[in-house]
Amino acid sequence: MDGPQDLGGKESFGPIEVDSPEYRDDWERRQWALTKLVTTPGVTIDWFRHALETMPPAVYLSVPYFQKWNANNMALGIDAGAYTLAECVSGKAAVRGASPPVVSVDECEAMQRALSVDFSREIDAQPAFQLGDPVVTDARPSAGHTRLPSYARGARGKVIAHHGAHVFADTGARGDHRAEHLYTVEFRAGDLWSDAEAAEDVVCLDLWEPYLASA
Amino acid sequence: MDGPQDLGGKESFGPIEVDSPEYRDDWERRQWALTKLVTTPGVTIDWFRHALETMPPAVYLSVPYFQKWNANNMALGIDAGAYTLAECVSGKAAVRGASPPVVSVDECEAMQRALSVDFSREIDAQPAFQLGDPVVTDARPSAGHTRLPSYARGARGKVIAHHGAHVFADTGARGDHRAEHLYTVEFRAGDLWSDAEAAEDVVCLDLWEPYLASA
Amino acid sequence: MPSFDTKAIEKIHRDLHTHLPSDPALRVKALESLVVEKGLVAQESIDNWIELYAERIGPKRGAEVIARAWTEPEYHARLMEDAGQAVKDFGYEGHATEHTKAVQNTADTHNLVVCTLCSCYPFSLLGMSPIWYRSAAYRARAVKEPRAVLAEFGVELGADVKVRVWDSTAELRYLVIPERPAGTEGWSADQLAAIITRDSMIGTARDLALEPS
Amino acid sequence: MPSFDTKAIEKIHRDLHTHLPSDPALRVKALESLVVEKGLVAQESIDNWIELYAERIGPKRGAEVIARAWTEPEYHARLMEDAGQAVKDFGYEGHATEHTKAVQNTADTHNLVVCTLCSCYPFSLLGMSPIWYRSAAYRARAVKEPRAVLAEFGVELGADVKVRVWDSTAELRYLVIPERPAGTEGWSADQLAAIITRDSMIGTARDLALEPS
Repeated sequence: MDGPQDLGGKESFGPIEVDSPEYRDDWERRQWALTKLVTTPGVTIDWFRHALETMPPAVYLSVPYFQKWNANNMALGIDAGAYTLAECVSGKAAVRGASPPVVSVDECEAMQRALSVDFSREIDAQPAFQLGDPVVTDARPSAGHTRLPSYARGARGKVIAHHGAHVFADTGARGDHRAEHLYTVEFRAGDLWSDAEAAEDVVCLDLWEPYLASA
Repeated sequence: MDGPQDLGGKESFGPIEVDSPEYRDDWERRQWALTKLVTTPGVTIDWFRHALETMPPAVYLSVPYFQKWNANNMALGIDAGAYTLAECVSGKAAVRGASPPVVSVDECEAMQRALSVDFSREIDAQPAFQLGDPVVTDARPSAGHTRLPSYARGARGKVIAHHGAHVFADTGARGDHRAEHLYTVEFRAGDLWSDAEAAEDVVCLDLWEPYLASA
Repeated sequence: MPSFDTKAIEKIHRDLHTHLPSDPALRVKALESLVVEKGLVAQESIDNWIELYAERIGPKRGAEVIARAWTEPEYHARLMEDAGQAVKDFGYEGHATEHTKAVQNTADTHNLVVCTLCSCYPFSLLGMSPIWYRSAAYRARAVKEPRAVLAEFGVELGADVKVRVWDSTAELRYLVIPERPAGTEGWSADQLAAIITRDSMIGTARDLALEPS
Repeated sequence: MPSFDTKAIEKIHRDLHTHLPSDPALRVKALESLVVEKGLVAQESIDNWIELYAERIGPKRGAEVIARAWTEPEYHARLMEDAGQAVKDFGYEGHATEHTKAVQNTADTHNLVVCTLCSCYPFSLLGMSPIWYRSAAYRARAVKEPRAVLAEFGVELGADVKVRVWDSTAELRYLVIPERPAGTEGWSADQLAAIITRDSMIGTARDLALEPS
């Protein structure tokens, strides 16, 4: 969907704060830890991302990154029935739970290592495209979550890699974990932008088969 | 350009405040009057619009409409040398001017009537398209100001009206008042949106010839 | 003279955002006092412009134009042919109406007007636009889900009614001519004008009530 | 279970925006105290996760991987073939690195990594991303004007160098292998790792200095 997250090629954002650190405030570190340590059952990575995209656009564009994650964690938990809005606002649990065991630093590291998740799947369908094939992307905005950015819509490119089938983001955001063939598609800058800095520079995107047609 | 103004089809904005009035605060009325009564020489309507599009996107999306006009009036004046940033911040003129004559309500009405501006021009070029012609719009974002919204990029439509040549917005924003043939193009909702409410509904846009190619 | 330089004006906007107070009332006061001190406008002129829009320019103008079209077929034809010219009969030409196009609602077609790229509006015929017309929500949604938008305004359209959305992308402005309601046979143009609402001329209302709202 | 309903979650986000305080520190405190009270996490676990990222996970990992690739042609081949597997030699697999692709800078090619749709990043190899990587400005501009972006980072590319931008749109993550600088012949992998910067592995730096920064 054409939400505020779709930033590629958008204008008027000004210079990049090239010297910015990883965090400005301590609450950012704490929110990062909270997002990783407290997950809501059934939330897929794509539903997480899609939920974030439904924030009010003015908020999405104006608040720090981890403030968005904070709101998203609350929203996902409220949506799934894990918390209520009132609990999030008050910071008080309606019913207290027993304190769980402390996760040590070593255990955190093991958890972190386990986040290396294989998204590839075996599927029966043969890939529709081969390396070197010219393709054109869907020109219309997707109805829901998508990982085809608007700047690469209706654009012609060339398949430069095939990764087998991966879990498809668009359906994953609806809780449906089907897989589709995934390709890396290379686009000439001159085919994406009418004022490309150098027409022969390229932009490469990882795109699922349903986004693509033969060109 | 893909600035924050390009809102058609963008998601997550929520419900419309259907009962909202024309103004919420008195300063909105005053800014409206200021914009109409104090103009900066050489500012075209398209440069005015383009300048507004270059506001920081988070600001564009979060402040009231006439606050944007206020910032834009200041920005256009600063850009053209009519005021300085310091003057805008302080609200004090570096050099005072003689007070001009008061414009009466009748004179305001005459001014308002004179704002009926004819944007049509005679040009030598024959129109490239005829009524009923199928056309396709440019798929790439424009380098600068444009009045082809992103939701109608790379889309197929049909010419339903020709208005002769009108001053071209894209060049007008650069102070170049050339004219191009202007058409109304009708698009099937089903050709614009993958999740159209009713595929046979239509959206009509007024588009200049350089945006269009034969389909 | 303007620079016509995108990067330059973008930078000025960022500087203004950094240096101006966040309260818009203070910002407008600053600009007003600056231009008054510079002698670019008299304070009373600002009051007069506001009075003009409060007293003389509003949707009553569009309603008069449409009521006449309902009662005079010849005027209706002229309005459909070139509304920008036809409104000059009333002296209602003005801000953004030179190239006005009238679009006619029928039993099987509903017209809805929006400006997705800014907030173009036929000010001289309808007065100041409502805040919702200038809002991101309306601008974003009217072209993509006009039926859902209309439902929020209380207009439920059947599948047998086709929606035509007009996105004001150039200098043409649009004026919706609502359907004349049954039960108004023999009414005068003044009586008719009294029941024609602003929203019905934008297209966010459809059926007109026989009592002025 | 999640609703997987766009309109529902959008409404919850609007409600949160309306009801929560604007200060993010207070918001995070509210969430933290809520989940601790609910028994979903122990406060000390949060401290431990923060310590993990402060002490053990950072760009030094990626630098070690690349230094080894510079010094061992066989490892370089494996890294280029499947970086997600190759980093497991170090035990550096983890958050978002299973499908990592290494991309090699050369004299005539420069690689730059971005995620325009969110802020995907190979956390387990590079640690927490810098704020600029997550910023709207970087996400918006890296795909459209990579050379201007690089210039802001102090990298001036000639027309003879082609830019390849990698937009991380799926679950593949990208790791740029910078060119090994001249003058490092005979250096150990440890010495080499010390001069490989985070930005050079994202692609916002190109030429490595011979002194650790």
